[in-house]
Amino acid sequence: MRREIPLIITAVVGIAFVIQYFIPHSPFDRFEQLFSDWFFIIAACAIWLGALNLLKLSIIKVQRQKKDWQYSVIVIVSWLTMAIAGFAGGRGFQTPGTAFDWLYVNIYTPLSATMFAILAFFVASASYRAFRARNVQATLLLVAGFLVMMGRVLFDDIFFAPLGWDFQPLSEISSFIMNYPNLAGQRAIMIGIALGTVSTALRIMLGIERSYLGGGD
Amino acid sequence: MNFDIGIWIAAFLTLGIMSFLYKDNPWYKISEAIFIGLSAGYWFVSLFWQNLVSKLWDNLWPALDALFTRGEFTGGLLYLIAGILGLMMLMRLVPQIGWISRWPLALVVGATAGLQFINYLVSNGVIQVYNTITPLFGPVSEAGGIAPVTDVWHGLGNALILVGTFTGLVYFFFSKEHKGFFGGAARVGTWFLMITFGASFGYTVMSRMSLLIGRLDFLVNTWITGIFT
Amino acid sequence: MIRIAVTTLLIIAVTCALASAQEDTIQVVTDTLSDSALAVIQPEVPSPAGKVLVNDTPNDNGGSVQINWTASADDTDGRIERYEIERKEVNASDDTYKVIGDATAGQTRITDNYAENGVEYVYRVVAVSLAQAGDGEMLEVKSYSESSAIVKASAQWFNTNRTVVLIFALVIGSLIVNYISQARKGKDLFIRKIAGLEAVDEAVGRATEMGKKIYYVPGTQDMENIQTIAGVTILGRVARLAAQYETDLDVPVSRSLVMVTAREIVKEAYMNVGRPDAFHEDTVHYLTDDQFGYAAAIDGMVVREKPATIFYMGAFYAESLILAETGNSIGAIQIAGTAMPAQLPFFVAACDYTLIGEELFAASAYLSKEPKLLGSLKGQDISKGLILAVIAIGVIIQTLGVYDFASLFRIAAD
Amino acid sequence: MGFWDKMLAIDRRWIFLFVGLSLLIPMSLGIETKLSISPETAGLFDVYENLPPGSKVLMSFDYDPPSAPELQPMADAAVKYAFMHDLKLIIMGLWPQGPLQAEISIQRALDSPELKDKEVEYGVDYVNLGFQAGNEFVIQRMGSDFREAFAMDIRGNRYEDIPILKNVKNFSNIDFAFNFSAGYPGTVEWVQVAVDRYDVVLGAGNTAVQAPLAYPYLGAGQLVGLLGGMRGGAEFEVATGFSAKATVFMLSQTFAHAIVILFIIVGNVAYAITGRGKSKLEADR
Repeated sequence: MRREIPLIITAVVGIAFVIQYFIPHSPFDRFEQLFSDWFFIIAACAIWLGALNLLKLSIIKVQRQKKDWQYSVIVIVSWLTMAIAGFAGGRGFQTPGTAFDWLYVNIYTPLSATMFAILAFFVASASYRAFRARNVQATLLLVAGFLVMMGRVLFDDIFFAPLGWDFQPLSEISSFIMNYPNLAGQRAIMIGIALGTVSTALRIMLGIERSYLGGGD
Repeated sequence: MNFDIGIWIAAFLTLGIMSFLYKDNPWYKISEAIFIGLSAGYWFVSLFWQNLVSKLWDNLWPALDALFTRGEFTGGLLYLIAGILGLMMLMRLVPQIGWISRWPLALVVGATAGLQFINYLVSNGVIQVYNTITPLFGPVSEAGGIAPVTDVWHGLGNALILVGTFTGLVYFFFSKEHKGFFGGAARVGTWFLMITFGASFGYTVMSRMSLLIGRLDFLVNTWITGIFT
Repeated sequence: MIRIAVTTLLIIAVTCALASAQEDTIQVVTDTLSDSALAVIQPEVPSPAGKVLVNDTPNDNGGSVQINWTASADDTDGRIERYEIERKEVNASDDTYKVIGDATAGQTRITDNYAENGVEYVYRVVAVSLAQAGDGEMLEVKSYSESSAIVKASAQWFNTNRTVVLIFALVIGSLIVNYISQARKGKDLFIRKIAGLEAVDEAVGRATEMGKKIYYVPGTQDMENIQTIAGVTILGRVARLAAQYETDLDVPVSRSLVMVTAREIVKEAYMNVGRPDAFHEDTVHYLTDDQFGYAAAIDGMVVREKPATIFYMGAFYAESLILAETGNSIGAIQIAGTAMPAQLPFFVAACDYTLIGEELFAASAYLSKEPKLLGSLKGQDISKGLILAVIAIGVIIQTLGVYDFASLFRIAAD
Repeated sequence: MGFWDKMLAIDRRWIFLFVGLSLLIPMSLGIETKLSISPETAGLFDVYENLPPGSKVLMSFDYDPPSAPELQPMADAAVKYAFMHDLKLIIMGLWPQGPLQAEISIQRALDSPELKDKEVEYGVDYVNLGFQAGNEFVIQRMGSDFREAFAMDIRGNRYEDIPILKNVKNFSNIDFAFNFSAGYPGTVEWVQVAVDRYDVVLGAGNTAVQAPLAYPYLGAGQLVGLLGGMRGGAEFEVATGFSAKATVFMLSQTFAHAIVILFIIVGNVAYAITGRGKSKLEADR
């Protein structure tokens, strides 16, 4: 029973959400919205499990004085600081001027922006390694990447504009690659994904793919 | 000198994360630990106010109020189910009845399967098929006949799209060995995939550079400049 | 004196206009007049909008009526300021027209979204133009169209715009189901090699030899993304291998629901190979919901613990390359799979093997080798063949220009 | 080990150093560069430019501070242009931090000298509806009624009390939608729901990574135009006539690109000369 009921829920809900797309009549028109709200409510409950797990593991690390346990203290303190500031702020916790906002602007934002920004370095080192003319495929990758890169910055304006060209060769080539061969590849990938998704969704709804429920009784 | 503690902290953390590029070090570890704790707290609080309070409470409370004070059944009562599902999820904390959390999970997975079945079929399937069915040789004239190729590049491009989509899809066939003609087509398909990857990659390099420019702009124009003004 | 003269002139003008318009009512809004009494006005009365056509908005849940009209003959050179759309309930005690919306000049279509199902309405369109008073004050001059026919809003049970989607769903769905049932009956199905999945065994084996950990990253999205579901399903197969080889597995996640699900899956994998004792709940642990916070944490873990093998399976965004480059720098074997087209190039560049799009969804079937799962792959392939055929035929017909074949696949907007 | 062998096995931290310098040096020079406008940008600006005064423009800010360097310049230009040309702005966000980014754009526009003499009034000329959780379902909900998705604006005013929103029930009352997107939810969802289901005229500003994904939609007419990354932002700044940061930073970009391209060339020469160098790609396909 512990396994059958969830399978029935999955099948019924899944099929209901497929057919609601075709039925404009109420109540079907509200299914998606309602699910979206329910999902967010369930996720908001589940995050307690995650947060407790993070805190538990950090506390264990500190208690047992494992390697680098000092940093776990920082994790716990930071978490508590943010949580307290957020709860103290009430509904308007994000209003400019609150403690939560200050932490957000001066700590959270620079951290996440910098983490994102170091991608600039990684993209350079990855392209140095990957863009080598080793075989047909790799050469195509290299050439396409190279041309698009050139077309997207000012090389046209620097090299060709002084010649009095009103034609922008690099940009044109770059646009051509983006609009045609790139689009073709994207489409093949997209249609493939559509079929993969449809098939996976079907297996889930039919109860053939059920490992997400775990095992046992 | 204009001292703003916020800017100094921001600069300290920015450089802390960047120091990871050289190698792992205590400065990065401090920044990382702050990041994990603070961001986990951030989402914890955000989900509480934006989901539990503004979605569950705000919908449920008026409905319960209406039910008990006026005896009316309103649509908001449906959120009672959501609340119960959320509680079932929390039952994970009690090992004996943890299995009940499979119910909300089953609901989430089922709805996701149903919704994405449709969404992907429409946007990635039907619409892409529709877009691929275009005349090869320029626009069709109004009389219904074939118009001359007005633009060589456009005609060539359309042909490329067709060949690329076709061979690209052949590559994704699982139940046939990539041999002979079929193998040749699949091979051409991988060429197109490689061009796609190369193009997206090249396009992205710029994007990533601009993000770094944003951070350097902060360090140079806000922090360092701030010290000297 | 002047005031009287102006007023008289105005009254004469309005009367003349009224007389000349036989069917249309014309009204000059005079409330601004009192303030601009010095004005000399020659209100140019616009010609009214032409026939007003109304219909219940199709394929909706009711509550909505579409109104179309022919533009006023004066709707050129900015002579019409705007249109006002008015509505009246036919059987109501209050049978006056009320404004329900306006449209800019040149527009000839509006949707009334405040209609009640089953109530009979009529509509009319008011062409509004501006006349300038002598002191620069603007007056509105209105002319009314004839009333429309009676219309009722209603809800429909099937969205006819979406018929083509239904056909696709039925054809593809039944093909897949058909091949699944054939496979169940024992029909032999051939599946080609997928390099990235062939390497899974080897990658797990390498970690065992080196006595190091395996990391499994199931993406950064929640359970409401089907790629995450595919990712955690593959985790089941990987966990089983790890349990067999007695290799340490570490699954850091960024969503609590994923944590709950992944735990169930890993636990089952360990039970299935008869090693329930080796399962620790904290094999699967939560870090943070934050995309970059999660990436920062995993980067730190990777350089400190140096796992031998890292899997990335699921939905990824920009963190893909942050993770894959760091993993690459410590020399880990990396196998990635995602259906996020934008991230594929980075995985291809920085990982040893990458499952591209559809291959991610094929992975769980491929790894399990269960006939019923493999059957669905065959169904996908036949669907793919059909799609290719449709495209080929479509392009030929479209190129010959004999029939607009593409239009069969157009999903009209609601 | 010869020079080329060393180049093949170069420590990636050297690459990091060069990339950093190539960005920093031109930035401190502060030279503004000329640039031309791509058809994708022109397509969007064309539609935007031809909106009659009083048109209602829906702007969705679907990004957060990390992506701001790419998207803020175009958002700034779009908001300022709208204020100057009397377009009515309805602002919202599918990302929690999006509406806060919008406030930055609004403030910058209102502070600009061009708008000094113009009265731009909150609630009448623009409104910020704030963030709503729910990803594409928010768009879906807006398809039937905006008010269901946004009962209040960011300042706590009730939807029905806001003058600009009078007569705005759903997408049919919107003349143009502008989406600034850094990922999910973003342009793809706007196309899938707002355009495909509700016929909205949509233009998008994307981070350069997202942009290639949006190209198929551009080709199919589901998008009227697309601004891609900082370059798209710079082009849009030029088109609207408000040159700002993106235009200045283009030089840094160009230098960084030159460095990356140089490294790729060196890598290939090294590979050709030494005839080796393992790449991760080979193993795969």
